Amino acid sequence: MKTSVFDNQVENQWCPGCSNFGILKALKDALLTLGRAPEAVCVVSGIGQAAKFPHYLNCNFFNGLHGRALPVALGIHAANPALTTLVVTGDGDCYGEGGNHFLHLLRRNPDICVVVHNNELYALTKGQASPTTPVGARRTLPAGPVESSPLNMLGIAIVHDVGYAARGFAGDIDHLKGLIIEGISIRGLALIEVVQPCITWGTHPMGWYKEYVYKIDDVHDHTDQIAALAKVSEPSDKIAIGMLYRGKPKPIYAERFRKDITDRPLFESAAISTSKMAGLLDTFK
Amino acid sequence: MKTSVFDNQVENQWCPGCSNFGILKALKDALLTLGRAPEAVCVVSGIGQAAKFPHYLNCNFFNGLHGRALPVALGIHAANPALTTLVVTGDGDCYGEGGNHFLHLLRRNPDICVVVHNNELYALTKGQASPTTPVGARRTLPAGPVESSPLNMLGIAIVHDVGYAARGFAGDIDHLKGLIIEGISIRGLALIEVVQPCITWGTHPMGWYKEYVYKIDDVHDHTDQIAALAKVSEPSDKIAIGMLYRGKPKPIYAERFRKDITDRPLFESAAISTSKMAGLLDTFK
Amino acid sequence: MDIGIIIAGSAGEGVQTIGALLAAVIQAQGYSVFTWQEFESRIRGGQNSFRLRISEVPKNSPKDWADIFVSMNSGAAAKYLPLLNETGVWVSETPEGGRENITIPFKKIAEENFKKVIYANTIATGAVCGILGIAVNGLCRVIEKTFSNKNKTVVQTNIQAAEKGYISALDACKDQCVWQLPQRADRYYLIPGHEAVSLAAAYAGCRFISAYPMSPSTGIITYLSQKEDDLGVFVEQAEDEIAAINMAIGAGYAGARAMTATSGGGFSLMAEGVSLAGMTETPVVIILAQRPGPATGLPTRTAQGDLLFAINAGHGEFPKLVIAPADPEDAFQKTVRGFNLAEKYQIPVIIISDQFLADAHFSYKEFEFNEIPPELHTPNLDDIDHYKRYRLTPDGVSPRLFPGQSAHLVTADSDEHDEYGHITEDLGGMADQMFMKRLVKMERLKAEINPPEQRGVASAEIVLVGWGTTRGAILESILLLAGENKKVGMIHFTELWPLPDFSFPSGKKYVSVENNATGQLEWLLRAEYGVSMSGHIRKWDGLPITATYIRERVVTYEDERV
Amino acid sequence: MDIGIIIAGSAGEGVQTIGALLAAVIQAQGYSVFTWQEFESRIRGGQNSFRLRISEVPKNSPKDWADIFVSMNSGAAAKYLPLLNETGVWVSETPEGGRENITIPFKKIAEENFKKVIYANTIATGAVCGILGIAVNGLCRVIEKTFSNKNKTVVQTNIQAAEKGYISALDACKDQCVWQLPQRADRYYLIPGHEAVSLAAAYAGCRFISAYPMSPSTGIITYLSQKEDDLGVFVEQAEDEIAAINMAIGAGYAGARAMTATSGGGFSLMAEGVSLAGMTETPVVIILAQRPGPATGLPTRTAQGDLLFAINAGHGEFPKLVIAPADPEDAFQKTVRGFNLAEKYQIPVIIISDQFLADAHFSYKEFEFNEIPPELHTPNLDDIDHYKRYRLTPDGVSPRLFPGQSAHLVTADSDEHDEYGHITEDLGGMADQMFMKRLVKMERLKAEINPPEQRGVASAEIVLVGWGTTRGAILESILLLAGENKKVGMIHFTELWPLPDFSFPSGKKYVSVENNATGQLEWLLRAEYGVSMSGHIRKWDGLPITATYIRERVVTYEDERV
Ligand SMILES: Cc1ncc(C[n+]2csc(CCOP(=O)(O)OP(=O)(O)O)c2C)c(N)n1
Ligand SMILES: Cc1ncc(C[n+]2csc(CCOP(=O)(O)OP(=O)(O)O)c2C)c(N)n1
Ligand code: SF4
Ligand code: SF4
Ligand SMILES: [Mg+2]
Ligand SMILES: [Mg+2]
Repeated sequence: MKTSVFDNQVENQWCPGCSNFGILKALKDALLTLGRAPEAVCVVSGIGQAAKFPHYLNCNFFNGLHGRALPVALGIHAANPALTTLVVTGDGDCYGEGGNHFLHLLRRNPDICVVVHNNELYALTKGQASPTTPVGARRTLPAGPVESSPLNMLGIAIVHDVGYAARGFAGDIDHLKGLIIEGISIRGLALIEVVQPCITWGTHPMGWYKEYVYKIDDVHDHTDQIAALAKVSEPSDKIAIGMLYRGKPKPIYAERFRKDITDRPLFESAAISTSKMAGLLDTFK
Repeated sequence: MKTSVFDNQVENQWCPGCSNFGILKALKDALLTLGRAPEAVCVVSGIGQAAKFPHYLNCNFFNGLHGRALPVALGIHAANPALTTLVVTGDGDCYGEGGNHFLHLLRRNPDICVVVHNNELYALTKGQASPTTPVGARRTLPAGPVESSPLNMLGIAIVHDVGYAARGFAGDIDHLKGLIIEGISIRGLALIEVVQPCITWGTHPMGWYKEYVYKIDDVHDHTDQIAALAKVSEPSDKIAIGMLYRGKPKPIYAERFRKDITDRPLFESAAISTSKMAGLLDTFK
Repeated sequence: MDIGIIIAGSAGEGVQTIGALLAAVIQAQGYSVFTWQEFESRIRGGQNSFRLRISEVPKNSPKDWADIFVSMNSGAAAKYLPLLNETGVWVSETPEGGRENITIPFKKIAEENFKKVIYANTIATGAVCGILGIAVNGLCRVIEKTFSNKNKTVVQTNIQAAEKGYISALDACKDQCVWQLPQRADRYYLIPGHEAVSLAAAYAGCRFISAYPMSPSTGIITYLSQKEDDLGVFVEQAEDEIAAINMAIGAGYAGARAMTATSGGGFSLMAEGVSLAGMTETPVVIILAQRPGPATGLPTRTAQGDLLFAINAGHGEFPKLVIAPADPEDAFQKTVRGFNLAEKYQIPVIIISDQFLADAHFSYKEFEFNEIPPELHTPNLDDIDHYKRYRLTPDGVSPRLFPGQSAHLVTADSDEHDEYGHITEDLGGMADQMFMKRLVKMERLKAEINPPEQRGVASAEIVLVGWGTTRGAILESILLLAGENKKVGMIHFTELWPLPDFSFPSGKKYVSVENNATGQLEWLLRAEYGVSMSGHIRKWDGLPITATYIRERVVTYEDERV
Repeated sequence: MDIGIIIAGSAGEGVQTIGALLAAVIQAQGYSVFTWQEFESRIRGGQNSFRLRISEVPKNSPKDWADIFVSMNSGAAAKYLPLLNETGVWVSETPEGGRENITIPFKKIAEENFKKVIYANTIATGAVCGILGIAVNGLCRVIEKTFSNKNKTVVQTNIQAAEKGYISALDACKDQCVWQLPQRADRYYLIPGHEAVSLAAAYAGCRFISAYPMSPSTGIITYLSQKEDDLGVFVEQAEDEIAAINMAIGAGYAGARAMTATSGGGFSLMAEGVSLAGMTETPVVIILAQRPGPATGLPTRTAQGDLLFAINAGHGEFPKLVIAPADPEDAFQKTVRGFNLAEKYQIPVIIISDQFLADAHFSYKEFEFNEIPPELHTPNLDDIDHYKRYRLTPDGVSPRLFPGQSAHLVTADSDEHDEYGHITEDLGGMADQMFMKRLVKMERLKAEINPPEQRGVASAEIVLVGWGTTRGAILESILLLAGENKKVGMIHFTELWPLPDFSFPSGKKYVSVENNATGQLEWLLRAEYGVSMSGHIRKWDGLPITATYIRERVVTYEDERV
């Protein structure tokens, strides 16, 4: 049954029928289409149902701490930009515990593609509200309706002129695959937030979302920050999917440092010789 | 020389001539104008030069950890909303170490006024780049020009429909006083970012800023999110000061919980009696 | 009577629902029931189990072996069958080979008879009641109560389902099933560990909890949120654990008794906040519900691996209290005590629990919940003339007022400070005095700490030395060993830092018992009391220590010695 | 020769500039100079001091008393004058009453002669050179070198300023000044603690540092950033300490030797990351530069208050190495060793320093920088057939490859995992084996740990037991006490966790020496070796321990005993 170099035999812990499977397929397909070899790819995640992702495809991975995928990914990218570094994370992982890293990743523009499974809740810990849960929704925590308003992280990314911002839908695998291909291909930071219905703890089934999701048409100017912001601020019965925004060209993270070594991994850098160190120490004499 | 109930005799550790003094004066004046008593005010800060602020006025204060002023303030506000809770913080404190708390405070809309001293650097630790340092500026760290782009936290606040967003200038005390009065007076979260030149580590003296600062005129519609975003995205030689945005009316933090006890401090809540507890335990029988 | 039951199956197969319903029925029959759970960190699939132990007087500790085993699928059968006694009864959802078993296809019956697979849970519960010899109307009464907020049809269908299961079991069981659980007049409290902690917190005057979900601590904030109307605790789901502890400290400063709850990873993130509470002298209670680490580790399993970390958590030197309750009743009392001592000494208090205690239900004839109302330590406003938040006092405790409570200004500073809470760098002077003032509190606190619990130490040859939630297993192992003529005693710590003055009687063989791999209590006691263990019993596989586990090792140890 | 100098004044008055220039001049004259600094946590104002100690052979430890005292304002005069020897010389910027002093208004002279107050620093330096009997051209040569990147006029004006100061001092000093420091042929290295650490890191193959500014650790990332061209270390200023350690772990996983640096509060925030490195078996080096806590504490002061926290940091049980170098040379060697052991055992390594070491400059005749090139522990790709990142091996160390290095896939998992790095819940099996595999590494590591340094223990009656940066003061105190016929030895630890097999010789009086209040080493040694101290010398006022401080307490202790 092995159909792709990215398939593996690890038992999947997701609920049968979960929309996470769609994202997994889209991402594997995207990597295949891009012709990446498994050893050229590194998937980084935190903790959560979404964050179990890297176990289910055949490639390098770092499944780190809850909330801390982004700094790990940045470290990997800095050490070896030749790797295609992807982050796969959840709304809790990336926007809750990890919110500060998200903000500051926007400042740095690393060549990383971040895929956020947005199920509007904390699934692995059994259904609590997350930073994207709508006001009034019911979760296992709080006991009453949710009172805090949700974060608009796509909006924040757009305000900060992110390299690429898109919204995908786990129920439309081919479309999502296209977005992931774009997100990986552009140089710079890409954020793909994926509407990912949770059939165990969520409010609505997949079908509900299918009704409200619509594809962004060609009229949308994805170089227009205001237009992109408008798209991510629509009422909740209009869920635009597709490329929202494409940032202005700007330097990639570590570009200056790497001007001579280009994409070579840091572990290949030459050691400092004893005589060089002796010379440096002599300047203290 | 004591001229106000908010004055105290504590030796000020700021550099003589620092613009922080202007903010201190504006805030004290605002509190006087509002007729607040010192015991009705609680100023919360983290760590940094800005965060030393609460030591220099006569009121309740909590000078906490670097980056953690906001959660402390939220806890105080939850426990006793009758207090006028203010946060005074720096760009490093609030946007660097404390960035995640800032994001999530926006979700909750507590009746807190947050004043951010933005000197575009880390002053207390001797001049490193901060999350608001412009690209290309020189700081004590990094050794070369700054490469990461700055955060636009006012923009983020506006995207999240913050109760009140304004930019002030430490060099215009009266104007700033007005903003602080507004920020305290509105119900809900207020963010006032203050342009605060650092004369020790900063690039430009106060005079430089005076040239580029301009007051927002009446044409600006502060209920218009797009207009407000435009104001905080202007090129760096145009620094708009004044009220940028006024959020739509919405529930205040903890409003539902407090419907019966209103603003009463939690320490006044009646204890659970032994018999009530015995009754609750009996439900486990 | 000492009947062990294992219900095993995948997440989503109702293992927990069946177990809980069964426990309620047994309780209603007038028996003591002890339950604990072990499950994987996933929402569907895997293999989990719910364990019950039925007795006439409480036996609140986990059993290794079962007399009745219900398997919901073949994987569960394979995994847990080895735990069934030779004479035990195995009820299986699926036809299984090998050992003799009663196959009752709960799901199929549910679908065929009631059109919904969900009724399989009640059918299974009915079946176990049949096997246990519980009269069917006992079960029906509990169903009526459990589903009282559902409509009549639901209640009726469940009753029918229960009866269906009951009868299938009776039919199949024949003379295999030896048990009879007639209705008794007794009635036990059945109390889960973390609900005891939550209720105790509210009773101790806690008015604020901020926490970030993390197994196995999440039950506390969830329960307090559900019980908002009864308990009046303000609940905030924080954005992360750093926020959680800082919010609690803010609320505590402003006069609300406050707490947070987390597990190891979240506690790591709180270490700086613990230090802040120490410096600002703000009372705060932190529940540290342990699970196996390092890092994410085994998120839903149990361990005692964070003791030394908790004791040493936070940079710098400052007083704190670390306690580790043994069971729900102890947890209730210690939680109240923790809040009181946090306020009395204005310090952070860490209450260590673990997944075992969090999810286990214990039976009690009486539940001593410590009828002392929460102690208040607020100074009399009339006594205060010139207020200084950090006044230097002989016992190190300064009068703590709340901001807005009076005209006195209340300050808090994370820097080294003077009596007014303002930054000081007066190194040999004020800074030094403040440092010492805080440490002096530790001396006073130490004098209040209870000595470890001692059982049969005087006559014992071997003394088992444990802490926290292993107490039940240790006590039971002592009984087992007594039956083999081994004189074994116990010294058990639930108040772990500061450690009280205490001396270990000489001439005993001390053997430590810990749910960890490196012997953290052992190390602690060596440093503090200079006592060395002659042996140690450790377990770090994510499951709780049991009496038989301890017994076996004591026997082996004894044999080796001979 | 043993001359002590104190330069004291407010932040912004050039205390540090004068001190550093003076040290350079003394070094250039061929003498050993040891310097340390103490200052307040503010940018302007307060009272700070720069201390110098001049000798013919290195005396690298702080002195309590000074022979020459320069005060830049009256506040400084009042604060530090008590530290001047009775026969000492006091140069004062402002006219002061009380004790005899030489008033030289540096600022006024600077403004009057050179139009800029900044020249006051050079004038003051010139004055001290005059007092010390250093020929003025020695000073001028250093000025030329120091200002070599400035334009000619700046150099010339500075030379004039130096001469001005020199002459004012000579005029005023008369026969008070007894010193002569003629040019010597010797030449010492003058090495600051944290620059030694930074250079060593680069030499050990470190290619990545991520850190968040925090005194007293900031010098490390700053220096590495400045030396990017020479050292090739990639520098990232993180958004917080959690990011810092996670970035370093990410870089380490991807094959770049990586480090971070912080102080206690930031280290608290890193605790979870330490645990992550333990679980994922990713090498990472963490510099923990101590300052007094708790919380913000005294940000610019020194302490040894985080030892037990460092050892126990991070939830769960996993191997780590904790070392605490004694001085810059030791710091260089131990940093290299730390990186090598981090990689060899795939563990987090914590290197403890403190503000004293961070900001002090030590003199060395030879600087032994450990000429072993960085040890690599990368497996030979040819030996690897079927790659498993977490292969179970007898010594617990699995072959570590880097992602992208070959066709082998490299994984890392914070959950308990199998050999491939995939999540496991195989409790009695794989999970257990992985847990043990990691702990086995600790045993191997322990066998590599060096015993504590012993000095004169055999013949000693009293043995001072210390750790980390107190070594210099302890050794000097032993000399002082030897002069009083007291037989005192030293046992000094720089490798603190795991502790090696070692036994404390019996029949000695052990007295611990620590820059903290609770005796953390003392506690550690009691737990590990069962050794009890007969006394302890502690200091927790934010200033380093000195030889005279120790000597006095040993004498008092001896007297009390009699
Ligand atoms: C420091 C820390 N805090 C909390 C947790 C518990 N935890 C695990 S997953 C999770 C939430 C995951 O939510 P999300 O990222 O949205 O993933 P989902 O399960 O919804 O896919 C939490 C709170 C943890 N593992 N570590
Ligand atoms: C956990 C922690 N990390 C780092 C520091 C060190 N630190 C103190 S103040 C500061 C930066 C302050 O910057 P900002 O908030 O902009 O204040 P400013 O000094 O510029 O007014 C830093 C990094 C600390 N005290 N605690
Ligand atoms: S809990 Fe929800 S998000 Fe997680 S696997 Fe199941 S359906 Fe998917
Ligand atoms: S360092 Fe800068 S911000 Fe701080 S007090 Fe001085 S001038 Fe003001
Ligand atoms: Mg989610
Ligand atoms: Mg700043």
